[in-house]
Amino acid sequence: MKVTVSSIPFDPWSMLEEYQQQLPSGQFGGSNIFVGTMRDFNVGDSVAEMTLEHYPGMTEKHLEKICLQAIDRWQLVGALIVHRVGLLLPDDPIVLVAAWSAHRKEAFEASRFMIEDLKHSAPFWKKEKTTGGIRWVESNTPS
Amino acid sequence: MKVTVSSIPFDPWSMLEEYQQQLPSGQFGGSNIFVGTMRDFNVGDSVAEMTLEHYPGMTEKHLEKICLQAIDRWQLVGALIVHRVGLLLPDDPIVLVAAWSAHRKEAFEASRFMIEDLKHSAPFWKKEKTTGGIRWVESNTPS
Amino acid sequence: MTITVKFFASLSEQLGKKEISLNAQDNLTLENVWSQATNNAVMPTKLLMAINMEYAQLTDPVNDGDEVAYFPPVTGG
Amino acid sequence: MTITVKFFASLSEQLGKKEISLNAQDNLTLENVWSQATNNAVMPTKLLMAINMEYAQLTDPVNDGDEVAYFPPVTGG
Repeated sequence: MKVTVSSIPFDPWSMLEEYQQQLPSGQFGGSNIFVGTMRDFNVGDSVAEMTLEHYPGMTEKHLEKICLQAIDRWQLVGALIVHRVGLLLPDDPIVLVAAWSAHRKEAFEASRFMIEDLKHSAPFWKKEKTTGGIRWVESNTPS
Repeated sequence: MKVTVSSIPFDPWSMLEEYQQQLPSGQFGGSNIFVGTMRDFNVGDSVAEMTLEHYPGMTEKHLEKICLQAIDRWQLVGALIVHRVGLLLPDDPIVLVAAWSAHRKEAFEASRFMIEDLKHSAPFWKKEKTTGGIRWVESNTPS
Repeated sequence: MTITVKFFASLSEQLGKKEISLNAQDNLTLENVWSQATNNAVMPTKLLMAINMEYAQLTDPVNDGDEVAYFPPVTGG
Repeated sequence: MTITVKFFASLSEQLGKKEISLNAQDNLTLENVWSQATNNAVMPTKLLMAINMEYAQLTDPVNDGDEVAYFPPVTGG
């Protein structure tokens, strides 16, 4: 498993490639990946930029716990989480979660669990700069 | 949407990158991706290589239908399917399905639908070379 | 009428043919075409079939110029 | 005892502080620490909190050397 909190833009595809290369050969039949990307709109407003704050230390610890839980529960071959912090622009990747397993059902369920737990519990906070001013995002969508 | 049946090995990450670049900027908040990879074991046996046969014409048509259905049902911003045919070795990617949408729920549901429909209905057939000889795979796992 | 008949995967190997061109009388169903194209071979229980690259049923009619295909359960992905 | 208290995001902005070091008496809960660290500010209804980077409850005890944090609902991903 690997967890990265990145203060600079990241490329999900090269991070997936790099991580997968270290996994044991021939063991995984499926991987499921979710990439969250910054849109240029939210709750009806146009969003020009976004700042993501986190709790250094606790955030990484929490993301590692999510990976360990997913690995244990779905017998994963590998798990990866990358999350961006700092100043983001539209189309920037925000988050990447990925799960490698023997079968597709486990890969789908594990990556869904990972993104849901991350959204509900990992200490990150979004502040948006919209045409109407700067505002903190108050809550995540339930699913 | 894009559908590719490839008789040579493909790199899922570069295909994702290339396809995503053409999508409308700022519109998608999430993408969900499933990559199926050849394992070196199946139903208890060690598998050295695999040959994938398809029905040229009908296969592409069916994969396009899957994309169109997913786009329509989940209001996707983009959909991609790549499937390998010919001679495969362990660790070779077999299939890639991906769905881009405004929200994560739709992206997950759409890509799950795409891989399930593909597994149950798209005209592909696997033949495995195991230590015990060559055999046609008789059926896919139900989910 | 003339129709093209294709067989795939294990079925193609069992029958020893991949594709044939069939000169047949009119008003045939997929079931009739199977019998003519295979010399009345026993039909596998899990046979799938298509007319012009769309899934079809045994009782569906086949028309002049159609491409017909028979194949075992699919195992892609 | 000495504890470190951190505030994040909108809460940090509202209180005008990010991190303070608190010299406090023993046997405090997270609720007591909030009062001392914020000069009895009204507690937001949806406040989250942690002790040593693990989620905790208002009634949980705080010990010497602990790092305590208060923050609003999370909005990552």
